[in-house]
Amino acid sequence: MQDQILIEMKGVQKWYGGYQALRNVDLTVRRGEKIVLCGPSGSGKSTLIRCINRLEAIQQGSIVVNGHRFDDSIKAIDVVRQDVGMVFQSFNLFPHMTVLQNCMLAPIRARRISKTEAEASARKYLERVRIGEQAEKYPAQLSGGQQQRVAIARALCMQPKVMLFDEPTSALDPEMVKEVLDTMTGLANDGMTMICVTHEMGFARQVADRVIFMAEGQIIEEGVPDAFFRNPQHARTKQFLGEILAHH
Amino acid sequence: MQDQILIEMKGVQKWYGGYQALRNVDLTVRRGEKIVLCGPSGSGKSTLIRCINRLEAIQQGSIVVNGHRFDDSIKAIDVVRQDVGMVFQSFNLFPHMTVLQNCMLAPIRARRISKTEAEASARKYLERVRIGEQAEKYPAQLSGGQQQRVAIARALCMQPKVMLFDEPTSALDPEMVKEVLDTMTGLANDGMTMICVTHEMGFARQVADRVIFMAEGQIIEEGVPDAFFRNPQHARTKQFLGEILAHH
Amino acid sequence: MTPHFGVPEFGFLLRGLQWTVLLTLVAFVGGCTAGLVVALLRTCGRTTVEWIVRIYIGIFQGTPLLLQLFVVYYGLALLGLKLSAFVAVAIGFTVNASAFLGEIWRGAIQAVPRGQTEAAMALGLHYSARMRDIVLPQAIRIALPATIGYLVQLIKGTSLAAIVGFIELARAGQIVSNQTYQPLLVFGVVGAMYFILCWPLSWWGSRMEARLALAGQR
Amino acid sequence: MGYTLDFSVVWHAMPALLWGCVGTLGLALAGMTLAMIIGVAGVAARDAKAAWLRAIVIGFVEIVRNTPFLVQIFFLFFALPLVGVKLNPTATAIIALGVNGGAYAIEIIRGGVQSIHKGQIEAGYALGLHKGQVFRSIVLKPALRAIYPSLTGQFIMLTLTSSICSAVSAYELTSVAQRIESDTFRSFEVYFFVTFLYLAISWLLMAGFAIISHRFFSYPTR
Amino acid sequence: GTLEDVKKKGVVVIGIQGDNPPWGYVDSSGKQDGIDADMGRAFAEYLGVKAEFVPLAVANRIPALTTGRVDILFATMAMLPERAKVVQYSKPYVANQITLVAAQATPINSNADMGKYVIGVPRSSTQDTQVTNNAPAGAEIRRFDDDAATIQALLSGQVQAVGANSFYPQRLNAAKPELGFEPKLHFTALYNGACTRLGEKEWNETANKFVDQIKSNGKLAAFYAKWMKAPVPVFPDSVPGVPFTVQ
Ligand SMILES: Nc1ncnc2c1ncn2[C@@H]1O[C@H](COP(=O)(O)OP(=O)(O)OP(=O)(O)O)[C@@H](O)[C@H]1O
Ligand SMILES: Nc1ncnc2c1ncn2[C@@H]1O[C@H](COP(=O)(O)OP(=O)(O)OP(=O)(O)O)[C@@H](O)[C@H]1O
Ligand SMILES: [Mg+2]
Ligand SMILES: [Mg+2]
Repeated sequence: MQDQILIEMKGVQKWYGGYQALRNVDLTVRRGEKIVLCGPSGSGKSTLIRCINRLEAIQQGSIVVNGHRFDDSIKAIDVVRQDVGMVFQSFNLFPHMTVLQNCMLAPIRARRISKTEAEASARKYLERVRIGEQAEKYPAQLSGGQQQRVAIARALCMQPKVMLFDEPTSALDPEMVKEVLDTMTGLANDGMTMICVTHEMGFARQVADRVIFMAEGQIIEEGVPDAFFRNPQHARTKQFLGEILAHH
Repeated sequence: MQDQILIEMKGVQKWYGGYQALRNVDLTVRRGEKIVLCGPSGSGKSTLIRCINRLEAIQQGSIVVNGHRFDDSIKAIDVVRQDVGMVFQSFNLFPHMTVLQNCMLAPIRARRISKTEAEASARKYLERVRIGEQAEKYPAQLSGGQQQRVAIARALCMQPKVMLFDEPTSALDPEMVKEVLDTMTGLANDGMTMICVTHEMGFARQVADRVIFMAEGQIIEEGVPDAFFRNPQHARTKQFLGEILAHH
Repeated sequence: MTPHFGVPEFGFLLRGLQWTVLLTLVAFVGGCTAGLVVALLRTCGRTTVEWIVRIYIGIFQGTPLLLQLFVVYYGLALLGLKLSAFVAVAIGFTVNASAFLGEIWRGAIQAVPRGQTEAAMALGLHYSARMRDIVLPQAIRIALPATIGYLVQLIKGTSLAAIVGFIELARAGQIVSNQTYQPLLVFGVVGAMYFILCWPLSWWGSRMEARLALAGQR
Repeated sequence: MGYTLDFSVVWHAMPALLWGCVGTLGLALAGMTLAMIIGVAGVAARDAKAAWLRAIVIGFVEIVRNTPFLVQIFFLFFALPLVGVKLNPTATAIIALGVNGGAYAIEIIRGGVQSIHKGQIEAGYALGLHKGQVFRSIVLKPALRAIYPSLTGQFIMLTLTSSICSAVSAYELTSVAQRIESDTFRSFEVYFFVTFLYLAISWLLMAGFAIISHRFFSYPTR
Repeated sequence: GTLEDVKKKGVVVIGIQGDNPPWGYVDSSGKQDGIDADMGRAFAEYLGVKAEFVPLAVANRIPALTTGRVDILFATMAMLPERAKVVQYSKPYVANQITLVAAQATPINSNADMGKYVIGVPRSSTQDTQVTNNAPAGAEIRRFDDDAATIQALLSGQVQAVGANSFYPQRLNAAKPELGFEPKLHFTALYNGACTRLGEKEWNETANKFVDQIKSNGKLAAFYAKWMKAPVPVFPDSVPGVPFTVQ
């Protein structure tokens, strides 16, 4: 069970027009693994995780998520998307719905569960990200950190097998970063499978099973955090870590 | 000369409508001093430095910049603004002008120097921020870090006596933070007087003569970086530094 | 033989006003329905469909409404499709309004941040749920001021229905002016009637716009 | 049916129709120019210190935008002579188009100026530029670029609106068409073809506007 | 449709002018009135069906007929050879004097004098044709949408003379009696007929029989007395270039 493969990418190639954003990416994620993805801007981190739930289509290679292979059938995409939760840098809460409605929408529409059931589950997850008392508010009435926690709860309501995070804290004021990282750490400790694009190296050290470094659309290097930070192998990785850690 | 007072704020009070953003602020800046201003969101940091070049009017107290006291005469404001360079969080380059034109505009229009002279000086400062070869590009064609360096060069072209920075790196990708901080460090080493709102504590440690902590529109605490970080006096400061440094 | 502008004449103008309102409602309801289809097709992501819709919009935005009504009314009749004047005008206005409203709503749909659609997709919502629950509710808010603005244009535009024989407000004004020989007075009254009809809408529209702008700043 | 389409009349009338197009374009371009002038002046007056001036601009905009063009042009043509201002049909048409377009232009340009990010203006002030310089060097071009689509869209509408100017006997495409129609009684053919001519005119104008935009506003954005 | 269709449906659709009193206009109560309306109602009665009026602008009368939107026109359709190429006229039922009208003080004595003034006419009307044909080359002719605008142009001084039908002087003088508007030049007498589609023999014959009948039974005289305040004139047996029957 612990060794079950949840995501398997093989030889994935992705072009935007003439520009190749992913070059022959292989990646295997097992159930319960926590992976941190880092690398310079434009290296393809977002593209990689967006391919996993098919926000982007790939041109070559294969991606299997929880046993479902992507072909282009709508059915398959929808099934996979329900298994994969995603949290964006800019929260992307729906501004015209309350926090509670944000969390109930997808379970009702996509999972077709009843309203009462959806509400119960939404309230449960909102409690879990410690924001239960804000359920009736609109996103604009919350701080950035609170909004991001709602976004996490919203994704959890679909009971995903894996969570993808795309720089979840980089749009936040420094003071609010911690509350979101704490929520994510809690999630990790509960055993959620996670792939997380972030530059918060403290979080990576504390939580990640593996750190993966990307540059120019390729996976350059990966390893357990300790080894990765202490003793990076590739010049490109060293330079990057130097820049990122220099001013902290 | 080294001890000459460049900026002197006395008993400054500032209201936005009914909301008091600055409460009785006193601040003296000597020629060549480098000051870092920090504090929680909404504490009045931006307001304070925006008052210095009169982007905001104050309701009480006095501000003297380079010997010029602000009254409300247009003349005085224009003179002071030419002595004070400002760099914004969001760069605010003019999108319809090339990098070079951005740098030449104010010297030609406000200082009324000749085009050739303005160009020569613009190119000099662009070299200094190491972006000389991008002179003919438009802002949108540059990365965030490059844009911010252009903004610094643009301010330098007016040969200001003091430079104000309002969170110059917080809109940047982590990788680009360093190049901008390096430029600012270079500027500091050349003896430029600077007031800098930033949360980059590494930079503060390295460059600042004084760190000033604000909360709720007041200056709560100030000191040389070492003492400030190691041994903050006030509870509010301790809490803030705790939050800010926790996840690094 | 030549009556002065009095109560019966004013009553006649009011009856014209009724037609103006009725024609506007028909055109607006028809235009909204067809405009929604146009907007959805225009943003469906299929290049050929989008181009066809673009040309459709280009044609109806690029020619005078007057001539469009003419061509629909008489052109369809030549093809053997003899519709009543009301149906013909309703079709003409609907088609024209669908082009304008379609374009307004396309802009609004595209103005909804891309992240909203992506978040909806990531949650496993289908196209219909995405549109109905996420994109359209936000787009409608964005589009409301422009839509109201177009409604005002439509009210004024219905004066062109006169060419196929509708005695709406502008035409009624011409008739009364032709009977009373007081065109200034008559057109003054007609202008005032249009103003009373249009101005509250315009006012509402700009208030909505100001509110949206404020909300956008936050 | 008893009616066969005969487009030869259109062919014979081609020179007249093309002249009509010239007339329409002339009215439209003159109207647009006037509208731009009224628009810029109006925006300035709209934010003037004098309250009465602001009130006049607001009143002007509201009245023009909420009454039909036909009523406006009738007023200019038939009512102004009563106070001694007698304009010929062409002048009437240009002024009516300019006034109508001007009211919309005021609102559009104002929106454009307001759309400029406050930081841009502050950056200008921070560099020591004063208000006029900030407006000319920093606000104007991006503002025009921001409103360009709605402004040119409005001008296309203005061009189509000029077809109503035939009501005061101004010389333009629709009046020419009506004239040909009254000579030949081939109404459908004439109007159908004239519809195409209008389409050509508006597409031509759009192309022209696109070229201007490319020439003057083609700096890159993200 | 055909005459048979009309009888089956019980309604004849009549094209008429909506704003040109006393020929055809909609009165303040919304009722279609004028001599053409009376003609139309009499025609419907003659067929034993109901009359449905479609008010038309001057320029749209012919297309409304040719595209089949109306069955017949009683719409001040003066007989002109060019028009006869696209519609079928019946025998004439009304006569109309086409003149040039100006204020007393305006000295116009010959066609050549028209060159000195700005002249207004309703576009596509008989007056338009007459003034255009008779005015010297280069005369300034302004064409308006309808009689109301033309008359208003003269009253407001935008034009100094107008191409007029029999009723203009009466209307002009009602508005500004002090100027003494009067006919200056007489162009022609024109005759109006009912119009049907070309080649539709049945319609044309029915229209002609109807016109003959009201001429003989005194109905037309009654209409004339009511609207024209004049006796029925003598109608010509033929108008050059305008056949009264299907050729
Ligand atoms: N929709 C798109 N169309 C064209 N190019 C794109 C698109 N999205 C991304 N790219 C390009 O693909 C490359 C990889 O982009 P990606 O967003 O995956 O980088 P990233 O590693 O997430 O960078 P960042 O840290 O800035 O978010 C970049 O060069 C980017 O310009
Ligand atoms: N133009 C304005 N009108 C009204 N209130 C304002 C305005 N600008 C700032 N404020 C208020 O003044 C207070 C201080 O704002 P200021 O921008 O100076 O804070 P700050 O310390 O720079 O915060 P941050 O770190 O978020 O930039 C805040 O409460 C803010 O809401
Ligand atoms: Mg990214
Ligand atoms: Mg600030």
